[in-house]
Amino acid sequence: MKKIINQPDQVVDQMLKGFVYANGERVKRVPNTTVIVQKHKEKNKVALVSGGGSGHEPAHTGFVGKGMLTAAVAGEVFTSPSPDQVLEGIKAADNGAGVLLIIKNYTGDVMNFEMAKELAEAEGIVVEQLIVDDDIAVEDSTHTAGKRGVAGTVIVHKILGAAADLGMSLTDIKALGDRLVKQMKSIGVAMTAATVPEVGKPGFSLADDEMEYGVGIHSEPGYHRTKVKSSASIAEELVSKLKQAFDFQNGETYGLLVNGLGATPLMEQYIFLHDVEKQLANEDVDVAFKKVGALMTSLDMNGVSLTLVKLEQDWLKLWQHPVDVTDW
Amino acid sequence: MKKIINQPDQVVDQMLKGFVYANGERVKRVPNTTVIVQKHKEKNKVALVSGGGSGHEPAHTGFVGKGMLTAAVAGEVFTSPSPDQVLEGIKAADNGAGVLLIIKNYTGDVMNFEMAKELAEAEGIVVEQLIVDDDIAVEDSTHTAGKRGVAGTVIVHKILGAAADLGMSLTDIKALGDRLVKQMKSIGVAMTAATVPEVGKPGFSLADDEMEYGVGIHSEPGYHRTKVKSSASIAEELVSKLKQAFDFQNGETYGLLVNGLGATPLMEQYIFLHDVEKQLANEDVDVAFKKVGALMTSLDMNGVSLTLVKLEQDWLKLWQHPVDVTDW
Amino acid sequence: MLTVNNTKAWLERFADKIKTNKAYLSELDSVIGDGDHGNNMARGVKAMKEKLAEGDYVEPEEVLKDASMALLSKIGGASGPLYGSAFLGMSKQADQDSADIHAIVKAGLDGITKRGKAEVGEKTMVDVWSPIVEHLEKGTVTIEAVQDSVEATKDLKASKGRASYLGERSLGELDPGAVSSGYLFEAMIEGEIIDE
Amino acid sequence: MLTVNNTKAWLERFADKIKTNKAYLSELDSVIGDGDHGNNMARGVKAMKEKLAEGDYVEPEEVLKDASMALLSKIGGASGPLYGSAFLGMSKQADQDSADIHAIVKAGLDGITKRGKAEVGEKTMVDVWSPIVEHLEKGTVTIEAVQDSVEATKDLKASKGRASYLGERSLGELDPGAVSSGYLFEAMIEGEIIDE
Ligand SMILES: Nc1ncnc2c1ncn2[C@@H]1O[C@H](COP(=O)(O)OP(=O)(O)O)[C@@H](O)[C@H]1O
Ligand SMILES: Nc1ncnc2c1ncn2[C@@H]1O[C@H](COP(=O)(O)OP(=O)(O)O)[C@@H](O)[C@H]1O
Ligand SMILES: [Mg+2]
Ligand SMILES: [Mg+2]
Ligand SMILES: [Mg+2]
Ligand SMILES: [Mg+2]
Repeated sequence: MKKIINQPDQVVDQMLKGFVYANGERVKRVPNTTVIVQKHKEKNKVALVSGGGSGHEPAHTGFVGKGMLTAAVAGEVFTSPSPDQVLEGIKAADNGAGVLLIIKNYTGDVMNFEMAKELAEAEGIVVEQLIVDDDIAVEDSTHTAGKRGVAGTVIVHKILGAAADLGMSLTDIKALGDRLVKQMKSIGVAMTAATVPEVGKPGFSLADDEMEYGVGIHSEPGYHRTKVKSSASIAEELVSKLKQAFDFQNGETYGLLVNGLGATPLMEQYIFLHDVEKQLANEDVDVAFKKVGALMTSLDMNGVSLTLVKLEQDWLKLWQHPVDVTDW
Repeated sequence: MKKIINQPDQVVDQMLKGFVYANGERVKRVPNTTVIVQKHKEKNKVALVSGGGSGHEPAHTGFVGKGMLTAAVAGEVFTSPSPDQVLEGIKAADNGAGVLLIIKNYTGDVMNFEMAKELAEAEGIVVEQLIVDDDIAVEDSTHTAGKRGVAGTVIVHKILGAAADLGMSLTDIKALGDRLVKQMKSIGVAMTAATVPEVGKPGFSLADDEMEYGVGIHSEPGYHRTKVKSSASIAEELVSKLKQAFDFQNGETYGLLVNGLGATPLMEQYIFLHDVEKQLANEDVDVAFKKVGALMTSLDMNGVSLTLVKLEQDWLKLWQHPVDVTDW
Repeated sequence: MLTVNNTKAWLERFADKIKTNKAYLSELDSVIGDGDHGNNMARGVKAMKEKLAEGDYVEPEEVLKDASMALLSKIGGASGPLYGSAFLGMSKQADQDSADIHAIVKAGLDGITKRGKAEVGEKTMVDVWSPIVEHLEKGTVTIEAVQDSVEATKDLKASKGRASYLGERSLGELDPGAVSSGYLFEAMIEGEIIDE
Repeated sequence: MLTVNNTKAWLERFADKIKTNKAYLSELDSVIGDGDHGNNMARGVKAMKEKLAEGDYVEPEEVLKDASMALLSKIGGASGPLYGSAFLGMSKQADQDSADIHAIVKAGLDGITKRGKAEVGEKTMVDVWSPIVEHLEKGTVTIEAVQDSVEATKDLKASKGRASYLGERSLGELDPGAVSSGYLFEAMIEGEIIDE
């Protein structure tokens, strides 16, 4: 394991210290917690709180700031934060207009955030929750914990963050979020697995000439292992899966995110996007925005994911709404 | 070699196509060239043109836009673009107030950009050039091609870009740039080397437990190979080298950049920054800005570099001047 | 019956087993999950041990309550809320009747299923808690019985938790949460809490 | 003396040698540079060949001029401007006197040193061009002479170009640009351009 770290069990704390040192004008850390919160909050705006296990940087701390998240709660690497940490996040974020929790759909995250919600409600704070489950690599059946939450979560942060900044009510934001999540789908591919510092070896192993379709952002298994393919054929596979899941209709408008998983050069992300563009050129759908970058990573995993979101009328405006965060 | 690409000799063209697809509202590509230029240029402002070999993304295309570069010229991977490409960049960028070329100090870049400058001057365009040589890993002696240009180049883009946006003259920007480059120093460390697509194997090899101090962004050799060290001791080494080179004086104000080299998780960059913070706490100098991220990469190299710049009075304002670019 | 002392001894013994098997638990979790169960549990029981060492307890339910809070706030992930809920349930029931171990453990199981919604057979810690509750009722609980129920999770296909993404491929592997729960019950038996 | 035909034949032969040795040149460059010299040169000579195939030339300097432009715009890196300047210098001199091969090659060398500021002994292509100019003057140029000067770059310590960062460690290795320049002169000799 080659990592620029110190003690493996200290990575989260030390990372947060570095983050606050760099961005102390925009954010602060709630003392004795793993909560990063906006420094200059605005009264009577709905607060958005997200978070989860660490190792997905810049998610979620990098999106704390005006126009996106009010607070982010960091767990240990790939491990959901506990209810008391999330509760601290809720309390620090609340502006008096209620709090929306944005949760990636993993058993641990859902349970810890839900318990925090119960605790916060007991303290009189109005809390709603939104569960993001955009990863179509896993079937949504009663035989699994359900679809996983992956890179699309960042789109939720952006669009709902704009809604909150524009003064929308908690009920309306929650409703908007429910529609948004239903219309958003992601799928990824991994060339290598991530190595959790405390574990010290990759979460799974792939031969030098192998890759895997559908891997999750904590190295959860995908649906097909194969020899390394060209960017063009990866794009073909991922777009066809998304096309099928969406059932593209003429004239629809989509937003698109190519997400690097942590160790993937930006050059490759753009090459991949170009291949996605070629695939989509065959479809009679519009792509209103395209975002590229390592936004929801999996430590040092090499790979990309592709997210599409079917846009409603006003969503593009929300997407373009200005933000003041560290990593947008 | 595991890369999400197609034909290795097509990576630059396909990357630029993806880049323009994603950012077509802000930039355009000059037809039949590798030049990316601002779409909405402002008359009578000095134009900044940079570029060099590809493989350093987001440098330089990601910094094209209001407040930073007017145009970026992309060469083949790790290979300077040719004079005719740079000339196209100069012509596309010129707003009538002259053009400043920002060149990283490599033999190839310097010669190609200089020839382009001569060609442009022959066409009546006023051109100045600024050579960035911030890497203190290499001695600046008559026995080498001189210090290399690395991550500090991005700071030059930012500060001079603001000066240009504020309407400063070419002469003044050039003079500012000369002072800035003199007061800026970088040094890096690599855990792994980069693999150029057309070469197919890493530029050098390091054992599983080795790292190297002072490696350049094209895998140029560093000054010391050693067993993998903790983030804290890497910070100690790099800060001590910078301290010595600057000869820190009480009360000075610096700006700081922690730059990921391409495959380094953001988590590690922040942990490293935290260790740098601890080292600098022993010094009686001020750090007015801290920027963190993969800004001047070396394809899939795993490593970080640290840049310090000693700030003059007005530079912080220029640093904070708003920009509209893809990757700031 | 539960006393302050035997409860503390039980939980300390549990903590020691987790600590000893930290790497093993993470190893199991790396096969069908994300490789952190040992680290999660070790972080939790360390905090629990420290908290119990400080406490000045009069009743066993206070010990269980503090354990619950420590585990809940330090384990994280899926097992944090589950162990937290289990211990909270046990604490409440011990407050009613500290002599009925069966009822206490059953309350723990109820805490788990209420929070995690898993049923028997979904390859989770429930597949250890549930048979142990039955054994306690019948008075047949033994180390072997615990180990058998842990071992039996190998034959189950996961449909809850992270392992569920593996589907068929989860067959043949032990469930990490079942193994850590097994340690809890081994420690209970070894602590001679259960009256003959 | 240079004619349109023997100049084209010379440069085509050069192009073929580069193509054949593309991987070898990059390999050499990966030892003391950045591993792209073969790819750079191959890209350049491919463009040059295409351009020369199209051209309808009356004078050899036109061939050299087109070659210069193709190399300059397609090689990139350090060697692009250097080969470009060399061929531009040769073209200008051929325009003066297409019979004096020594003067033509010397003008090429001048183009290189004017652009790259390297002197003899700095482990660059200059260390092939310069002895060849001398040999041409003395009428002693042979394949062996070319190969000797290429080989001799092994004993030099680089102080120009990317290899200079290696300092002492550049000793014992061939200079890639010297090797590619060697091909140019081998092709010239094989093309029987030099009058006996
Ligand atoms: N819904 C559930 N009900 C009961 N137990 C569960 C459930 N989901 C997961 N578990 C248990 O949690 C264990 C995994 O815990 P852990 O690895 O610490 O958390 P995570 O899965 O978040 O990484 C599994 O082995 C399983 O026993
Ligand atoms: N200043 C210089 N003068 C003459 N030749 C030089 C100079 N710098 C570099 N070279 C030549 O260029 C060759 C490297 O070319 P190439 O690898 O194509 O470019 P780069 O170094 O930009 O990657 C070296 O082997 C050397 O012969
Ligand atoms: Mg986990
Ligand atoms: Mg090069
Ligand atoms: Mg786990
Ligand atoms: Mg080279």
